[in-house]
Amino acid sequence: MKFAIVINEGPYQHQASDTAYLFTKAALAAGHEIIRVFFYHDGVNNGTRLTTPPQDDRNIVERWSRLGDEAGLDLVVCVAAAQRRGIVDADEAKRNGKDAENIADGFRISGLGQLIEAAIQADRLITFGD
Amino acid sequence: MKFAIVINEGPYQHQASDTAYLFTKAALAAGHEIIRVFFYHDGVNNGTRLTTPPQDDRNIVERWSRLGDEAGLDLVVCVAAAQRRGIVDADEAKRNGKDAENIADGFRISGLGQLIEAAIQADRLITFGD
Amino acid sequence: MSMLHTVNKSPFEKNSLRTCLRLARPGSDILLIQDAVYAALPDTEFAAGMIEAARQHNVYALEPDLMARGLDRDKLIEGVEAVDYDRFVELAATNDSVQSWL
Amino acid sequence: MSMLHTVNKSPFEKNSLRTCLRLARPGSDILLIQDAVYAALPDTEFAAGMIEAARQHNVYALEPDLMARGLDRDKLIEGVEAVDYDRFVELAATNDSVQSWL
Amino acid sequence: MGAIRKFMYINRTAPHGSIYAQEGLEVALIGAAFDQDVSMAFIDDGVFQIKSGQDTSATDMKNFSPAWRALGDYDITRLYVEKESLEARGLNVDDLMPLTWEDEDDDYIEKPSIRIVNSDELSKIIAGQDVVFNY
Amino acid sequence: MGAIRKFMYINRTAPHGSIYAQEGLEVALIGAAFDQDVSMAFIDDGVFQIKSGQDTSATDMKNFSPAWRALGDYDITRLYVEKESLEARGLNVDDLMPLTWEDEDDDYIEKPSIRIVNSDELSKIIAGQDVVFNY
Repeated sequence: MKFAIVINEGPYQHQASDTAYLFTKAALAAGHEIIRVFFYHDGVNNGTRLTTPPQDDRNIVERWSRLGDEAGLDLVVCVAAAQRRGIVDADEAKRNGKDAENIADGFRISGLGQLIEAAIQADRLITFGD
Repeated sequence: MKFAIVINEGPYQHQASDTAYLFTKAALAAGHEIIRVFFYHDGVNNGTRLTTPPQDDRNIVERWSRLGDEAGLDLVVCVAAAQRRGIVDADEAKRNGKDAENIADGFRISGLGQLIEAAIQADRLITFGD
Repeated sequence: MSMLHTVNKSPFEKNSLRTCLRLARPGSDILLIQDAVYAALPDTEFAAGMIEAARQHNVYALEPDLMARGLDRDKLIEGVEAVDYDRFVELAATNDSVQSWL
Repeated sequence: MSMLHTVNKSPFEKNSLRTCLRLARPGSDILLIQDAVYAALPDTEFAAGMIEAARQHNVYALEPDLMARGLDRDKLIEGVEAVDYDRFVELAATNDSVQSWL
Repeated sequence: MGAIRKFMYINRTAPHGSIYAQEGLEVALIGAAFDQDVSMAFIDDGVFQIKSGQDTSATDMKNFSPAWRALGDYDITRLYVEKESLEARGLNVDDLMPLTWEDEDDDYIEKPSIRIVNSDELSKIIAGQDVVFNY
Repeated sequence: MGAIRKFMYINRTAPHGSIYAQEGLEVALIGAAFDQDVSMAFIDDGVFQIKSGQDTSATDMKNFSPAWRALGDYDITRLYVEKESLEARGLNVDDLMPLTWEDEDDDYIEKPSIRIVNSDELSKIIAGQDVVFNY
């Protein structure tokens, strides 16, 4: 079965990203397909590569990057939400005149249409938020 | 009178930073001193220079940078909270092996002791959060 | 010692205001900001509690937040006073400390 | 059409679970996750509502979240079943859609 | 998956205190281009999202509330407002923005988009959705 | 400002669902070095912060709850727990971690840090603080 996952809160502040990650892993293990993980609202903050959590804690961003790589996940950060919060890839940096970018491995920035498309194509859409 | 301000949520997602800003401006206008604005929890996300909010909306980060410059505010981002969320200055980038930094003008990264010190030195500490 | 209590959550959604009213000493200054200004609406399921609160305390509501939410400063629960940011600062200065019920 | 309802907020803090119970059709699957697992505690001020909910619906609580909060899966309100993430996925798959009460 | 799906935006948060209402409306306006069967529900403090007379000028925040009036043009014409939520907040339909749509099959007559429904009616409508979004 | 000030950490949020409890405890542990007159209050879902038996291993989240036991060593020895909050959640003091401190003025006897107080007592204690932090 095809799942789409929506994450609406940033790493660490709320449990949303943690629960979504464990759900995603369990769904993959059960043989389901995750057609997209869409990061909206503060959820876009899961997509920065500049975090350095304490060594005895989980690394939420790297965990998504790694699972994305292993399972071929489409990790999409909403561009409008990302602009408000400062999540930037090379293209966005150029377009908005920023001197740095911070997107993490395996994440891409795209529009809200990607959320709607996922909701149309997936058998189930499930939201993790605050 | 000496005020210390604490901001616990990031820009846009919650009204905390907006209310804190208007309070700070009003306090300065009334002749009070703001000895420190301390950004904790997701509040550290107020300190990234990579945001590009819509043109018809307020620019929360730039607004703090500008007021900080005009009023000589001490805008302090908690280092432990910042590491979890990816707010980085040049020193932090070097220390943690990051290839980019994103701290906004007028903000500095420091320890939690700065919060306690502000609470001791200020006549009033006021917290804005979710 | 006197304390300014600020509350920023709608009483219909979260327990913050209820807890504030349980733990604020009689005669306290209580300022409703952000989504807590909805508590100043009359005729709600929370109105009886607010009418009582306005008798026991000095209850204020931040006018810019009332306006943002389409609430009329002249149609609030009796005893709730609309104030601006200058007054917010004054309340924080005249009380000995500030407690934020989030 | 059937719907899985997830709830992630403590019923002592926020109205999410109350609203879920008002709007879920009888016989729904309701899964408590994150801070909502506190709703499965017996002898609370919310327990009567949960006992009734467990009669009308199939109520589950996510075991990793119970454990994180020090709640014993064998001491939950009668009718609330502790489940793991595999079962969470199965509930999402067997229902036609998923509604998150935040 | 060529069939049209029933999308519902379930709005439960108050506006301005957090951004969910504003960014949720942005999803609905973008989503309208995808020709699905779209409706909205306003529950709990979500009913405040369409309270009339919102003026954010003194907060320096963006006033997105006029965008609600565009919904009719985007063919989002069914806005279900839970009666119990309105009543608990001392509101009635006259306190809400007069949101309307033009019915092109009925001589472009302007019709109200807001439909007051009770909990039982709303629970049935929600149960019939294919996809729900929460803001 | 050389006088010792009365600091209170007011804890009202449940642990794990959000980070406030964890990062709040970090403030208290750092703040202990500043030799102020420190106490804590546990109100509403904050009482769950010191619930015994927390085990986050199956969530992959950091289990910070053992750090509560360090408070006594940091001279944070007055933990006020609101009786009404405990009762509403079906808990009593035996459900909480047995947090203690060693009284160096009393032959290092181990004494309980947790003090159950009712709302009225707690409201007076809160009103007497110079600075309050909220987590």
